[in-house]
Amino acid sequence: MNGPHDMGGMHGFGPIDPEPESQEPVFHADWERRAFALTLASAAIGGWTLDASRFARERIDPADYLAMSYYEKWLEGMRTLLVEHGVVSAAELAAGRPTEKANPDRILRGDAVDAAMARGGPTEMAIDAAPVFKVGDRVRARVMNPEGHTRNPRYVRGHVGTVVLHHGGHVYADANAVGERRAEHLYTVSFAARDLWGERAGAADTVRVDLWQPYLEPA
Amino acid sequence: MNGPHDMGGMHGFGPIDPEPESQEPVFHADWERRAFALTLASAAIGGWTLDASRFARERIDPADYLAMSYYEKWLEGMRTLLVEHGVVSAAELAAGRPTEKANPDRILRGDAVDAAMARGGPTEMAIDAAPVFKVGDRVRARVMNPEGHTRNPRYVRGHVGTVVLHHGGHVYADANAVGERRAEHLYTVSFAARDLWGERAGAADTVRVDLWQPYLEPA
Amino acid sequence: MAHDHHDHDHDEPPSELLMRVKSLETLLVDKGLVDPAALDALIERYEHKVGPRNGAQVVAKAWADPAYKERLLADGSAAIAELGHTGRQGEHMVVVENTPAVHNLVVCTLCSCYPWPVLGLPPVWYKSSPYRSRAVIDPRGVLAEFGTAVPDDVEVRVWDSTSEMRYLVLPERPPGTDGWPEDRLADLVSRNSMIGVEPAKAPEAAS
Amino acid sequence: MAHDHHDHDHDEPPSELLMRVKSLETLLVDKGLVDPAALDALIERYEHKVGPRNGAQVVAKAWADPAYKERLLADGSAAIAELGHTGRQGEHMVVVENTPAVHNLVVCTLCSCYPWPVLGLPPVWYKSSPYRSRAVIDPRGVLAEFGTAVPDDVEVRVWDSTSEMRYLVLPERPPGTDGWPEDRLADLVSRNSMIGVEPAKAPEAAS
Repeated sequence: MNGPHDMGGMHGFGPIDPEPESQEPVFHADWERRAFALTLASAAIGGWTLDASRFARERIDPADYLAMSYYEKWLEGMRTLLVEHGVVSAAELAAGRPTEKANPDRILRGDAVDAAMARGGPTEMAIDAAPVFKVGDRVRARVMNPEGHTRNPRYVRGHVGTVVLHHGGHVYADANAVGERRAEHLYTVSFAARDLWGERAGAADTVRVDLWQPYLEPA
Repeated sequence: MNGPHDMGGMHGFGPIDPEPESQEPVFHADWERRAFALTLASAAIGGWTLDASRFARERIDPADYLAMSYYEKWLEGMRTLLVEHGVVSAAELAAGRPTEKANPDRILRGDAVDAAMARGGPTEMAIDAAPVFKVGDRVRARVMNPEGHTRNPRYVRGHVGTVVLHHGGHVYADANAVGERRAEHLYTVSFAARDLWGERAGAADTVRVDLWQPYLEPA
Repeated sequence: MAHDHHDHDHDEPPSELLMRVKSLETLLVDKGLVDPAALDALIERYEHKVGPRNGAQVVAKAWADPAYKERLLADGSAAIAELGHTGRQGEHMVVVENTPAVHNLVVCTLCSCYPWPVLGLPPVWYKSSPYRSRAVIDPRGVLAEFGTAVPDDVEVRVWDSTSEMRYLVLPERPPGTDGWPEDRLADLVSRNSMIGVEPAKAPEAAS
Repeated sequence: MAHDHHDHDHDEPPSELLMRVKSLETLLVDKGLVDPAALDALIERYEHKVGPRNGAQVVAKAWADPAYKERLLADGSAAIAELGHTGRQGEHMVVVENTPAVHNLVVCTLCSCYPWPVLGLPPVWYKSSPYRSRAVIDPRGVLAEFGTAVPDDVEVRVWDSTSEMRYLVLPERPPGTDGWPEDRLADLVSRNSMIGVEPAKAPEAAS
């Protein structure tokens, strides 16, 4: 979707104003710790994919999205997913109390956390179809504006770049967001900054973007 | 600037949910009446152009821009302009009281309102240079991402359309926003909806956008 | 955490906004920059004098008078000025005609440009993020929200008001209105039909 | 009306957020969906065990051991796994090398993807709208904010993490560090240098 999250190239957000690296804590408040851990633990129930989580956050009202801090977006996305997937009811969410116990197939136990996190969830996936593109090919990012989740950002659509890496088959984000786990060839495409942004960009500069094959057409 | 105001093609704002035409008042609260009238009256002092007003609103923090109602944006833009142009001081604005009387060259008097509004401010302007394009030409909207005011919306940049109207010379918005009143040829360009948005758009549909000559290149 | 960000339903108390506006008004009046009578005259003009009845008069005349319609489509500003509707936010008017082959729809994606002399000030929905964002990418979805269905083979032609040109839709004349006088025809011309989100009213629907 | 919308300085009182999170935590634990011990273990892991020291170890080893560097650039995931840094948000690692001709910078414009196993959780600025919006259109302006100037003829190469590939910058080895052991080299490798916003520290700047 063309949501507020697709912010590459936007102006007007002001300076970055980083905290000094040596002084920045991992979490800035206890609620951030809890929101972070709850998001990972509830995702482990297996009700939704990482792309579904992203899509839930992207659907936050745009004004709210831009006003919220990072873990607020996580919290809001989690609340959306819990109800949409029937894990908890809207009434339970409002009350903060269960009306009945759940009986999930699996939950993340404390003693399994380190192993589960160290294992992760690889997205590389066997794919039968041969790749359409190879390193060195000129490709155009397709002009597409799906209302669902996509990882083809607006700022590259319609622009031509060069394939610089081919990563093999990877779980395709657009389908994975709605629970369809299938592979598409994944490439890194290098765009000249001036092609993307015009003549004020650095002459030598490039932007590299990971794009699945359905996002691309021959240039 | 690529600000939150450039919202053509965005998803996620929800339904339009119009009030029935027969029931909608011109103003929904008294503060709206006052904000509207104050904006027009203070613009009449002559300190800034309409494009400068637009640019002041575009610079509102993006989260605030999306959360504010229309006349709130007007009010906020007016406050910015009054201070930036030295018409009032920041201290006066905060206090709501003048520290000294102004002596403006002109102000809008009550008995001059109807004539001034009926006269308006035409932007058509003589231009010596011959137009580069003519009706029927294929043109591409330039890939440009100025940080200043522009009326070349992101959703047409890089796309090819056909010139359907030539309006002659008109005050060029990008320059007018910073107080430079000069003419450029103005065209209306028709884009096929599918070229802009992809194959899900209506096959017969088009979007027509007014674009000044500096926004265009031959296609 | 579902804030409501509807443009006409902001969560800041209106009384605070009123105080902020009044504070600014007091400052500008006391400083000698603004004539309070001008504020009253501006509000009076745009709340009560200038509105979509002007545009309806233009449309009705174009329906009734082929020569006027020809002038209107050739030079909108001049033909509308014949009826006395001129000025701010309508200095450069283009009238676009709906036909069996083309349905016109007007938007301003970048702010909320609107032809004041013929339509008055824009409705809240015209200024809203949903309309500004969707009119260009999903015009048929927008039209459906207004109950308007346009056949697939009819061109939906969206006009994005990115310059000071202002667009007024000349809707199709409803059938069953042969011989009607202009003032009766004008009652069929809704504001929404001149933005392009609805057709003109059918004779039986007119008040 | 200048709200402050900094990501770490939201105007909603933190106590309200804490109550909202605690309410959700209570619900999920009481319903039998979440093991409270898992929450503690997750927080412990990412607050104290996994962080940019991991990445610094990788970089230092690459500086000190040419064969390792070769493996690292050829297959980032496998070479990093040799040091035990694997898993969530780092399943597919690509290490990109800064050279006199190329300066790499990593961003995720669409959310805030970041290589957790080697860098831990991302800093606030990396997740902020200013960084996400500007890194691709104005990378040199971003770098300048961090005090980093890159000559015009050096390619600034921005990596936008739009898939599950995760990018780690291998900064240039600072001069004056010949013969240093890996643990001493690692002290020169800041988190920011592995995102690409700063060079590695000079020897005299290391603690």
